[in-house]
Amino acid sequence: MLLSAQEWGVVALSAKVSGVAILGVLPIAFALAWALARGRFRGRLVLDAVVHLPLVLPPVVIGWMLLVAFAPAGPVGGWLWRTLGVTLLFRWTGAALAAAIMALPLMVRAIRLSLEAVDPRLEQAARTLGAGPWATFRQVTLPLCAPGMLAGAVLGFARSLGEFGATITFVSNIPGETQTLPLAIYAALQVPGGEATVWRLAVVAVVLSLLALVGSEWLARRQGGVGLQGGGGAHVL
Amino acid sequence: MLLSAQEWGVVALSAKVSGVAILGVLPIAFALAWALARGRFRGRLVLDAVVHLPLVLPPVVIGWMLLVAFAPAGPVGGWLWRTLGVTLLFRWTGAALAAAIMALPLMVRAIRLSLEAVDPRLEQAARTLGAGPWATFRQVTLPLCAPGMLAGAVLGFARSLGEFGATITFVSNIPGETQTLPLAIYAALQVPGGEATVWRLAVVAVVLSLLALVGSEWLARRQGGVGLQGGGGAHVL
Amino acid sequence: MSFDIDIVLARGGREFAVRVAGGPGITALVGPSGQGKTSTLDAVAGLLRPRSGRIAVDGAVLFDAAGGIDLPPQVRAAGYVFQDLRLFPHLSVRDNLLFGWRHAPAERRTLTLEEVTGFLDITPLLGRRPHTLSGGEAQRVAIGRALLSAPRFLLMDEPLTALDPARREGVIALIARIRDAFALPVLLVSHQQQDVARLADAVVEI
Amino acid sequence: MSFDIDIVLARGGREFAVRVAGGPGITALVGPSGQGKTSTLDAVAGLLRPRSGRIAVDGAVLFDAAGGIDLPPQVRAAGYVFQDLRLFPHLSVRDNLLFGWRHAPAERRTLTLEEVTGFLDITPLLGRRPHTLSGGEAQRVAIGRALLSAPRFLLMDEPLTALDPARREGVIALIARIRDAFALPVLLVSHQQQDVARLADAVVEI
Amino acid sequence: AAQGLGKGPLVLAAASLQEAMNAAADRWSALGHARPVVSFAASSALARQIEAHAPADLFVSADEDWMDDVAHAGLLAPRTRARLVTNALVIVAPAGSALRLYPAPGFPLARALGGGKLAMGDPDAVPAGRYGKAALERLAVWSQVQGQVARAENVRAALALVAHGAAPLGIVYATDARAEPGVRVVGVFPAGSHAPITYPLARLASSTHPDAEGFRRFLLSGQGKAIFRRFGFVAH
Ligand SMILES: Nc1ncnc2c1ncn2[C@@H]1O[C@H](COP(=O)(O)OP(=O)(O)OP(=O)(O)O)[C@@H](O)[C@H]1O
Ligand SMILES: Nc1ncnc2c1ncn2[C@@H]1O[C@H](COP(=O)(O)OP(=O)(O)OP(=O)(O)O)[C@@H](O)[C@H]1O
Ligand SMILES: [Mg+2]
Ligand SMILES: [Mg+2]
Repeated sequence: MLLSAQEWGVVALSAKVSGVAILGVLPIAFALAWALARGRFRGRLVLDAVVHLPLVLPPVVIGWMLLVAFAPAGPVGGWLWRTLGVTLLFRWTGAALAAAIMALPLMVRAIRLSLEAVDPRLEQAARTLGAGPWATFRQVTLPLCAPGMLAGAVLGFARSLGEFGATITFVSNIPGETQTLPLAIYAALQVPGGEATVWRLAVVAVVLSLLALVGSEWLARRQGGVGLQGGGGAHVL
Repeated sequence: MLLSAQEWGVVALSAKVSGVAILGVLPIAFALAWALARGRFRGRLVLDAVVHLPLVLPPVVIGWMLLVAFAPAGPVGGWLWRTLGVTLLFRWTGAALAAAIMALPLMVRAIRLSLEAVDPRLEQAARTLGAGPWATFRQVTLPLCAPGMLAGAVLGFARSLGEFGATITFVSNIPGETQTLPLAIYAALQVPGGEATVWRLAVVAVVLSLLALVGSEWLARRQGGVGLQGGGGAHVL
Repeated sequence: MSFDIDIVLARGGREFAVRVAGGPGITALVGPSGQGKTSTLDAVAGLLRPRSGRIAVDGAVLFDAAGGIDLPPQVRAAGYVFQDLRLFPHLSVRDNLLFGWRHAPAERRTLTLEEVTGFLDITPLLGRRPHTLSGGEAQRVAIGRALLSAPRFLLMDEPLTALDPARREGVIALIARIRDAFALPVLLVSHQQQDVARLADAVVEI
Repeated sequence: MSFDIDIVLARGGREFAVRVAGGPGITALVGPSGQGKTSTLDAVAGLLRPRSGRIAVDGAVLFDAAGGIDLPPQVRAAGYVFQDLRLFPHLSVRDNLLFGWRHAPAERRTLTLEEVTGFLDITPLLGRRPHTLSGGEAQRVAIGRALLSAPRFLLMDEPLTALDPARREGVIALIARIRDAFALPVLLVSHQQQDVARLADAVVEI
Repeated sequence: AAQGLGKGPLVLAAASLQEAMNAAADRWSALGHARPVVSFAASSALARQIEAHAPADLFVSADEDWMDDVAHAGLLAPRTRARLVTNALVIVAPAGSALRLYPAPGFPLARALGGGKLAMGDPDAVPAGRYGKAALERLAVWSQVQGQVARAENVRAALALVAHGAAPLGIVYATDARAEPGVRVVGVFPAGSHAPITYPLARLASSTHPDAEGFRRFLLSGQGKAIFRRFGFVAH
């Protein structure tokens, strides 16, 4: 299957946007999952609902909210512009932000599921062995959550690759800057007889996600199924 | 916040479509999660990729594929029509199908994550206690997966509520039949000055998903944290 | 002969040849740590398929590599007290205890929940979840669950380790009673020489 | 006095008043199942906050409800062998053993990995994951992990239950040696009267 | 503002103009200019981006309403708004159809549908749908077919519904029907049956690209309009 140079550019941009989005949002997703799984504060349910927002609302609405917030005159956009001289509007960074936000709920849920399965007795054991809360988190909790983080990252990456509505609404459809695969597919759909291009680009998207899947399986295997499987999530005996 | 009678109809339809979609797809998602978590067949990775498709491809493309497949002249649609006299086109059932397909990957991942955390030693114990494979599945594996099923159902429900692209492409936007919340929101967004309606409907969508969240938290609590937490996913001692 | 075992097991890259020819009653399986005692019990229960050989209990063949026989675990009806207990975390103590009982055919049920919980002193725990039990409490629940499953024979992997002396006496008496009353063959793994001496009708070194 | 404990514990809706005034050396904590032995060890390790009272080890106050003192577990430096072992499933045996060692200040490290694995006979297991260990193997790894964590005192909750007689001897000798060589106070929970008799310098009934 | 993107001026254009606008951009660059960067999306999305002060140079809307909206916000460069092209509205059927319709007051659209769906852009949202509804109202057939309308997200989606046999008839722009092999035009709405379907063009107040005005004029020139005519648009 041959792609034109311009199409390769689209693929590279998509991979960049999705990759940056997932890597950037992973720590945030983890922090949110942590708060939802372990926190016992008031407003937990509200936070949970907010995290789900990007799923519940049509992407176009999310894109529009981003546009309003990040416009030069908007609350966040204005601040970013004044303090850092940066704008996300019509930029690939904005596309990454949109992708990250759309992927966030999926990642939070997956990580939270793993986090809730971590046996607190193992964390206690780490504490008696001289590890403070932070070391316990890094050396016990985090690795035991690896399956959820990996699942979340794969899910989020796939979701980012397919993100369309929020992206086109927020950062428009600018070739070379914000035209990711779904936007290119949309463009092809607008042209009579564009179906062949649609198929070609769709296959590329699928191949990209397949690569991510293979990578994640490889990572999972390398960790030797830290998973809870076998290890029992707990302790031997 | 007051809604018009017509808007209430949209809300009821959205709830129906999402509810039916999730309940209908849950067993399928479970079966797929099972195959991916436990199966060791060739083509596992391909199946995994296929399950992720609805995430990776822009929703419009999925809707378009559904249209091609379920059109009266299409392979599935033609068969359905000839044998059962049923068509999904322009029907709320078609909207539910689109929602189910879009929710599928999220549900499969969540369930799979839980399934992989089930300690096989507990299943072995059930076998020695006289439970056959099916009884073991129903009485041990399934309840131990409850957190993942619940998380998957909530995630899927939220995703269904927000589903737009595939739905409008597949079953179009027919008030009273296929016009779910996102479609109504989209319509409002297209008209200059429609922002107030957008906000009102968005709030309704959020409230609906909040109800689902509260319900899931309540269910989770009622099960007394079957979760792996504490129970260690394994065995006491 | 109650237990008639002659198998080769493979676990973790090592092979263990195990031969047990127990008389009637309680057969103790002793030997150093890591020599395949638990693996043997797993094989008898149907959880670990031997490389080769034959397993029969009370004349019934459970496994025979040559004859192509390999009964599934739920048919073998072992009352297995696991070394790692394996209580079901999602079930109350009561439902743990009744798990096997509910799967057993009514005519084979010889003990009642009340008898077993009374003997094992766990009646007050019935409503609890396993993760709230102390070590000795959990061990007694695991014993009770195996006894209530209407087993054809018992596999007990160090079932007394977490029990205080008084309760240990009680459980030992209970096991002896069950062996005598129902003629149930028992394969017992234990590192405690005095327990072995008091209970075992035959001792097999592994 | 090595252990100076006078606390009220609350667990599962019940209250336990515990009083331990151990002499130097090994203090055995004995008593019926479910009476709060493990809970007491948890309190000394800093994992369970007592309702009230005071805990001091070797004169250092770890907890004092009245004085508002409650040292976090990682500062108390207990070498805790858990009744349920709690090996880290994601780490190899080697990394399990070195987990506490790596967190210990260099000057407090008195034993080496080689010494401990040699004594406990677990050197061949270093590359394995915990879920592949037999019961006795896992228990020895848990003991080794506690010993290597450069503890100020040891809390051992039935540390010998899964060990065969020969290894039991070895571990008993090792514990006695450590007590003597490093003047380490040990709080030992055991249901085995002969172990208590051989090891304990003082016995506390709970 | 748009120079940051590297090349020519940034043009925000309605998605239905894609082919023609790309051809125009190619021609312009063949004339020795940096090729304009064109972002195609729904007019509503583009108008909102402009209203959020996104930095762009030209805006081509698929209807006057969104251009009005932007104009009211004071975001157009003075005296740069102009009508680029117009379009016609047609009725299409699957390619195999032998039907022939003459949209006139009371024409037998309901009978031609025979219980099937009439695919068109959402009359409440999509410009093509609004024009279609207006035309059917003017011809007094809207009330008969109203219940059979399948509202699509955009014209292309309506076209796909007809091309795949999901709907026996659809109302789309002439330009869309032209190149789709799956459909046949079976009727053309008379120009008087709906408001003119116009694509207004304007330069934005925030435009800073030196080529922006040049490209705008090129589009409106005879040479530019000829390109659009090639793709079925009407331009005088
Ligand atoms: N999953 C596994 N992978 C690798 N090795 C294993 C696995 N399970 C068990 N083993 C090894 O097999 C050997 C036999 O184990 P088994 O549990 O049968 O010993 P055991 O006689 O019951 O010992 P113990 O008295 O310590 O419980 C041990 O050396 C153990 O390390
Ligand atoms: N999480 C919990 N919820 C409720 N009850 C608990 C919980 N943990 C422990 N208990 C109860 O507290 C009591 C004391 O438990 P503990 O583990 O300290 O006993 P123990 O003396 O160590 O017993 P054993 O010798 O059986 O190990 C027990 O009756 C136990 O059932
Ligand atoms: Mg064993
Ligand atoms: Mg205890």
